[in-house]
Amino acid sequence: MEVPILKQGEYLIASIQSALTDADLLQLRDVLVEHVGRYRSRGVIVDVTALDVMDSFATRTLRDIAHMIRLRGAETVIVGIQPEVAFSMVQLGLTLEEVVTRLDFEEGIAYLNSKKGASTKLGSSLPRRTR
Amino acid sequence: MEVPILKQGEYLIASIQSALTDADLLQLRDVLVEHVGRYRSRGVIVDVTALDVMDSFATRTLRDIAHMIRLRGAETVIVGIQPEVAFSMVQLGLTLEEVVTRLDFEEGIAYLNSKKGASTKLGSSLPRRTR
Amino acid sequence: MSAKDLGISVLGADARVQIRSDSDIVVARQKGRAMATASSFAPAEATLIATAISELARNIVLYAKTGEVILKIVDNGNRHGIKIIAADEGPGIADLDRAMQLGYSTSGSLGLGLPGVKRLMDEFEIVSAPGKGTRVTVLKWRT
Amino acid sequence: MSAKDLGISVLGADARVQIRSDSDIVVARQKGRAMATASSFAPAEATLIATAISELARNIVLYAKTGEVILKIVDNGNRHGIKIIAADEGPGIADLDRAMQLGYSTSGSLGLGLPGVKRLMDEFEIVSAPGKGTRVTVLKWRT
Ligand SMILES: Nc1ncnc2c1ncn2[C@@H]1O[C@H](COP(=O)(O)OP(=O)(O)O)[C@@H](O)[C@H]1O
Ligand SMILES: Nc1ncnc2c1ncn2[C@@H]1O[C@H](COP(=O)(O)OP(=O)(O)O)[C@@H](O)[C@H]1O
Repeated sequence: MEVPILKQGEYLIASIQSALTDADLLQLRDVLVEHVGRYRSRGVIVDVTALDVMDSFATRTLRDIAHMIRLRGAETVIVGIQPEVAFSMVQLGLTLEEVVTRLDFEEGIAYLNSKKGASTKLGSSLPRRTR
Repeated sequence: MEVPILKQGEYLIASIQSALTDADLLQLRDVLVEHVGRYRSRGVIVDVTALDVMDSFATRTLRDIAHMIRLRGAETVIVGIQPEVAFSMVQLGLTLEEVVTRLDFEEGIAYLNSKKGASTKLGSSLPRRTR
Repeated sequence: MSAKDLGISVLGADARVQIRSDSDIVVARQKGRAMATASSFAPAEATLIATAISELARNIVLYAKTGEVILKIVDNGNRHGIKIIAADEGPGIADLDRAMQLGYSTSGSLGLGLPGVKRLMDEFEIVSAPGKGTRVTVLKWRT
Repeated sequence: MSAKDLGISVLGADARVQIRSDSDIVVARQKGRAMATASSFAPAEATLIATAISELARNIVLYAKTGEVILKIVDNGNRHGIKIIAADEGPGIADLDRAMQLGYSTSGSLGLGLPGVKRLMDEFEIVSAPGKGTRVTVLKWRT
């Protein structure tokens, strides 16, 4: 199950559409980190609204994604963690410390926009699919 | 014993009015996490001034509340821990690490305001009761 | 060891709180605080006492389902104290040493209850046997 | 202890999912969620169940390579539950106490799996011996 990655201005948007295997998550990580360099992206939004569970593997991989992208000079925001998923994460003892989380896509974009100067606003052009 | 939750601008304020049972605390957790999404809140203040004890269950539940709300993209501040309560927590070996605590409601609001840009200040409108 | 062996006499009536659900935990700790306050314990001490009762009563609900908390104001000749007995006829504890360890829990909770209560109180005794239930007796002197 | 000893009866057919690769982890947890939802578990509980299955099935893939996850809806007379058995004939676990400790991992991963699953579920049992494989049985009651 490949995760579509859209390029929207300076941002990349990975919108998970369904349950992912561990291999899918690792592939998402590698592709995102590579794309950040190729498209010189400033920010990445990973939308996990449709992810069925956030177990220890998924949490660790999302944390790794955020850290690797940060080392490449861009910001990552995880959006769309549902209440039941947040509950099971906390019960399992999983936290996403040092990773920025926001309610949904709009809040994620607002966060990324707030991190750069007011000069460069999100373009009005349609997002382009990169894979 | 239901905890009233007020909506004040971008914040939710849960002011515990009396001793709470374990079930009351779990209900507070679930309602707050749900309200953060419904009202797109940026911050949550839990005022524990009137809580009679902070035993291991209450401490764990407050920590879970803070972590779950963080996964939903908002900040939580616990305010009003009384000196005797702080003393008994320390004696029991309970800490609220990774959870922001402030002296009282005013300090809690000041903390939340400091976390967002100076542009969006707390409105002067009266808080609205949401439940 | 009974209160008599220690030369401690009981002042006033005992309070007994049946523990059957989480709301009884609140009743028991509020009763303990009220008794402590009535016996001139300082507010910080009364809070310690209420907190210890809360932990012990929750263990009854969690592990034994039902039991009782008995509260007594005692006197050893030169000072007052409050004695708390949390007793149940639940499954008991097989390995007491382990149960008293910081962070040990069979329910996935924090495992701070028993060692923490021991730290909060001046005297602590636990008697438990598998199938026979558990009885925790603690005492806090007024400073 | 078998389900019979506990006075628990099994409702409907078991589901068995063979675990051989990471895609079977997804199959097992989705099957578990579907069964929980069909038995009227609340969404938050169904998510807990799916998450626990995911952790247990991943341990099979990681440490035993192959095994199976068995799912049963059970009933103890007054409530429904779901029972999850994750069984393999892999290397087994020599020190179970250690494996249950928070943060202990032989694979450099988080080591939150087993203690976390225990916290998520109402009942938890693990049987394992070196060379004989591992069997984790957990149960979650519907609230
Ligand atoms: N009244 C009781 N009856 C049976 N077992 C108990 C009782 N109280 C405590 N225990 C056992 O002792 C362990 C440690 O208790 P405690 O330190 O209070 O931590 P926690 O309750 O967080 O697990 C519990 O996990 C449980 O196994
Ligand atoms: N099915 C299994 N077979 C053999 N060893 C296992 C199995 N499940 C768990 N273990 C052992 O128990 C340890 C702790 O497991 P767990 O708490 O799930 O953490 P993690 O999988 O992150 O290491 C593992 O590192 C491994 O050594």
